[in-house]
Amino acid sequence: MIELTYWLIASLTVPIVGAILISRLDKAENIREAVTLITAVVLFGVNVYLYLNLDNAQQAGFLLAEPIDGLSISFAVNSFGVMFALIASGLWLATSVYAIGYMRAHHEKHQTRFFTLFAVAIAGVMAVAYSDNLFTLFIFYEFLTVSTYPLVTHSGTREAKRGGRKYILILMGSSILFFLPAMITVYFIAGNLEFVQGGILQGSMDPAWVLPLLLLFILGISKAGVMPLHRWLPSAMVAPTPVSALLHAVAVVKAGVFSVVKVVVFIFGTDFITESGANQILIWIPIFTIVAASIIALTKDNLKERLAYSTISQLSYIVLGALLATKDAVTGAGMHIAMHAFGKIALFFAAGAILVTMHKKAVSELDGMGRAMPFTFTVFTIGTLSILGIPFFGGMWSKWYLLSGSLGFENNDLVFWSVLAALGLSSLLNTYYLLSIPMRGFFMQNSAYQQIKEAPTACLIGMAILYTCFSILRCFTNYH
Amino acid sequence: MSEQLTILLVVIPLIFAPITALLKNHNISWLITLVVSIISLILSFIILFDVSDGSHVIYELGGWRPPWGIEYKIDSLNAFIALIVSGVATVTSIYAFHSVPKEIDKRSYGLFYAAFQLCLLGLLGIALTGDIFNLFVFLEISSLSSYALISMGKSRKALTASFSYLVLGTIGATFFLIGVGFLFAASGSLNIADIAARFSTFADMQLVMTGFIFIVLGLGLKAAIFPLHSWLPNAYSHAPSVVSIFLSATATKVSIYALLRVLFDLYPIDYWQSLLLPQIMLALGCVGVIYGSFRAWQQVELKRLLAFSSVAQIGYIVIGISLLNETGVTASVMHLFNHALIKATLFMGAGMILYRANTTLLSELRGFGGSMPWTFMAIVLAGLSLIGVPGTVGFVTKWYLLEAAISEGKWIVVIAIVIGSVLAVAYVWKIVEAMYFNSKRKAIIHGVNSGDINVAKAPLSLGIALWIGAAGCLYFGLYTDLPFDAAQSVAKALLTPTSAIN
Amino acid sequence: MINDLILRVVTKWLSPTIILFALYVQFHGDYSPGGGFQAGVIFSSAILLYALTYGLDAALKVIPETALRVCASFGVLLYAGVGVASMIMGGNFLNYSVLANNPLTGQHIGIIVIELGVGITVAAVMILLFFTFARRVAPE
Amino acid sequence: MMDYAIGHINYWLIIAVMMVGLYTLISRSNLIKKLAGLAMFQTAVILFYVSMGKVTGGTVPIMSTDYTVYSNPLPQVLMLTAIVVGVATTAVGFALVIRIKEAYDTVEEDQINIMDNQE
Repeated sequence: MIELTYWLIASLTVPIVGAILISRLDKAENIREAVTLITAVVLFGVNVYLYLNLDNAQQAGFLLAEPIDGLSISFAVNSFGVMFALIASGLWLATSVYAIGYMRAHHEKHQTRFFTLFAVAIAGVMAVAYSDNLFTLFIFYEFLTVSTYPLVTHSGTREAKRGGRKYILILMGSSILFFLPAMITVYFIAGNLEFVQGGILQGSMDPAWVLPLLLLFILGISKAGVMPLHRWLPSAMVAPTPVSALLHAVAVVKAGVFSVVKVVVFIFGTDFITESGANQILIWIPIFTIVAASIIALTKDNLKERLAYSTISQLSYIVLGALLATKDAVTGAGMHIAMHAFGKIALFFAAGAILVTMHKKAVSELDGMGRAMPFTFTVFTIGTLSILGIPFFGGMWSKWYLLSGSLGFENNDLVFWSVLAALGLSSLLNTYYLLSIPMRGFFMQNSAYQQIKEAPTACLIGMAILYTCFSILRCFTNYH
Repeated sequence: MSEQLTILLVVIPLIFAPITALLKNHNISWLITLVVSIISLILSFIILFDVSDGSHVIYELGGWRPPWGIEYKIDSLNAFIALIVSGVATVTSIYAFHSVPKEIDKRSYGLFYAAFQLCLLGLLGIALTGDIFNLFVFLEISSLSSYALISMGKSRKALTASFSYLVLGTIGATFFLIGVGFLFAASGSLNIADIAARFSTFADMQLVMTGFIFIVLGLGLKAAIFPLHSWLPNAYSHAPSVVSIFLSATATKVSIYALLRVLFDLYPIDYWQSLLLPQIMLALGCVGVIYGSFRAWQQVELKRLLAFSSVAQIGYIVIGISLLNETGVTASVMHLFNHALIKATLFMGAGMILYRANTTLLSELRGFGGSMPWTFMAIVLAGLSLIGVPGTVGFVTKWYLLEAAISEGKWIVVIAIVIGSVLAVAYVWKIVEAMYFNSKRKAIIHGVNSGDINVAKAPLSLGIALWIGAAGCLYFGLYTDLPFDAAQSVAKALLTPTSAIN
Repeated sequence: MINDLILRVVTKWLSPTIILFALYVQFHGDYSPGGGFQAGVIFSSAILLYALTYGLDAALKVIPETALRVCASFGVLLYAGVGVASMIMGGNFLNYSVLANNPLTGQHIGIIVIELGVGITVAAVMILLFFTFARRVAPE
Repeated sequence: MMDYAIGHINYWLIIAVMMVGLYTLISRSNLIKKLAGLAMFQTAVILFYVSMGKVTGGTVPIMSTDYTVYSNPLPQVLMLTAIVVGVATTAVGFALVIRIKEAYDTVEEDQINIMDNQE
């Protein structure tokens, strides 16, 4: 075991240790919150270390258990995983600060349970990010579903229960009915489930079977929010806003698209998919989702639901990128995971801040609020601009790569123009349904909001951290 | 020394059961039962450790050599089954401390625990003996005590359930006895190894075959293999919780063990292969899986649902045996262990619900999961194992079963497993739905009606036992070495023709 | 029946005879047909006959139920005890040969004690069964 | 043919007893009669074993210098155990019937089923 393996183990165990400590500190709120923050900082630090030592870290890995020969629960470090882990843990830090303010201001019950489970969920995300084979990925994918479920139904109301029911039914059901059989099929065809560059299926499977198998995966990994199994995401919006922000804009949904990308790149292999031609048919699913979800988002007046549909639409960008299976497109997909994460979490933070300060949920009630909460609305605007892909904001680069990826798609003009049209249309719709919110906030007149009345300080700090991240990310985009 | 330990497994309950029968005090009888179970567990562990290298421990009762005397011949299969039985007995005993006073009549505590120990004795005896008539005797000891145990259930339906179990169980045992008689007529011996060794020399193969059919039918009835399962749902759903837990996890398993012995050790494999038995078993197993899961899905009462699910799970075991390759038999033997773990956990959960809500009707448990989150979590965990979600014990078995079926090219098995799993998702979801997602109102009203303040919180002993089971479902789903190595060496030994050993 | 003089007199004479026969079957079992099972059942039939003619209460006075339970348990313990004793003496379970210096004597001792245990248990259980059933129906 | 039938007369009788027992068990609704049928069924098996152990011309299997042919004692010993099992089963059965009678006030199976279904 090389030294970096210990760092990998640390990355998986730190949130668990944090969760245990937090659960013991029910009485001492301040210490509990401090533990949360320290855990988040340490976790982020560990991931940064792994990221900086990425070249050496490639050999780091360990095996936890091997229930069946050839099927092991093992973890390893690779660039894609580190990126995902880095995003999730970094945003967890921001979210923790934010959540402390939010939960206190909102007088939520069972805060200890909330923070404990939050840490547990993050542990699940880390495990997904560093999983070394499909079997491990599947187990922690399920683990993530189960551990986030109590967070979704945190308020315990009937509405929350109903939302949670849909959440667990769709996520669990689809993964057991589609993902699991697909995984077993892959094992029996290829003989193992390792993530290998270039895929493990090529040569051992008739290309004609790629289409149904890949379809099973895309349906099974419903965390990626591809239609028609997207309904769980709007349902999950009954959760407290920090949960929606981190888990349902970043961690859980990104675990979904992360899994899709992993399956496409490391199980099938991009070449094999292109060769089989299956993606020529399958890309219409994400293209449809991109457009349809944007249109649905337009009709939603509830701010969080609108954001949820926006997320569904954005997630399909990534799925689309993976399915295009060209080098640029996959790069674009990977980048979009990061870009969308920052943009969307900013939007959710702002939405939560509005909810907790002004107790408003609907878009139509936001008129003129920007005067009262200038900072919040600024953050919202920046997030929006990033998602829109305005030059010099993060979102642009990923869209650029996606487009250039579709250009490289086997001299198929139809695909290129469809992708272009879909991206264009959805950006247009984005502009309308997202940008209209800060517009209303800043430019509409409303006598109710003359005084400045900002969100709780902790929420502001959380958003400020994000804001800083944006600035840094903009400088770093060239690196990607 | 470990030879002497084998017999102690049977002798210790034999000594303590009559003593317990005389006691009136609950706690003392309970303590004796617990100690007996723990000692059995330790002894089973020691024996399994001794035979894990493939050797045998041979114990001649009374010093008489076989075929005249009764011989206990322990290989890894015996030890493995003994381990399952005593392990479940230990967990059940822990569980019994609070459950029994709630469900059993005050005057019969001592008798209850005595019957429990006798049942343990019978099951351990079946698992250890190498003499086929002795096996019958132990089978009847365990069955008779389980009739008595089941009849102690609260509802009067327990009595009729127990009676029909008694009738069918006795028919099964008598069939077995007839079969043994025919075999004895042909061979003049009762020792399994002795008969197997001289099998090819028997003059009258007609007797041998008649005996075979009777024995398989008799054991099939005891093991509740698909068309012969009708006694099981009633018996398990009306029995006291402790009894449901213990019997569902051990009784049918031990009968299947006896069937394994008969099929693989007593008779040569190629003999019954020519009788179309593997094909029949395969078909029955597949139909049993689908039928059991479907009926489970239809049920409205938790314990009955679990009982039907047992029918389906026995189907999986039968499928594994009928595939007749090493992986398949390994899967079956492992599933004996895994299913014991899963079902014990689920019935413990059901028992805890019964303890607090006084009912296991799903319609009256609406929203009850919220009041007992830990119990509910354990039930969900075991439910996931039942479905076969990766990371749990259920997955491991199904995986090997699939592997075996695919390598044999039996696609029908794959289809049956898929349908069974989908139905399992449906019936596990049914529990979750009823207990968690339905509105809570009705359960609260029921809680007020029962008016028992003591049931406000389920006692610790129940919780501990439950979580031992639930943790086992997870642990053995990840670290499969113990059951897998044991099961694999068993499968190897079973599939090697007996003549090759001698 | 309780007031039938003939039955009462016959029973009074017959019961001890039956018991005596039971004891003969019991202790001569190692040389001729017989043994604990048969002796136990014969013994119990004597008590049953008594109970039938003199009534349940009278029979219960002869052998109270608690005593029967103790006897039933004691018989089993005797059986197991011999087995354990032979284990302690260095043989296998129920290997009587080690019970005495001479294996033949050992076999004799062993089988007699074992059969005694069996006989006591069988007799006690049979009587107990009868009492239990009889008492259940009696109130009607 | 006739020789075959007469030579196996014990088996024919055993089969007859067994079938009568099984028929009673299946056809009667009265639980007590069911138990009686069950007991007959078991008895048939006991007869089967005992007749199986009979050796033509053999005597009681007790050591003696006068005889050399003995019947096989083992089946009878086995049946001793089987009889005990049978008695125990019948006893448990009767105990159950008594309690069923107390709980349902009837021992007819069809009536019990009706009462169960009404619940």
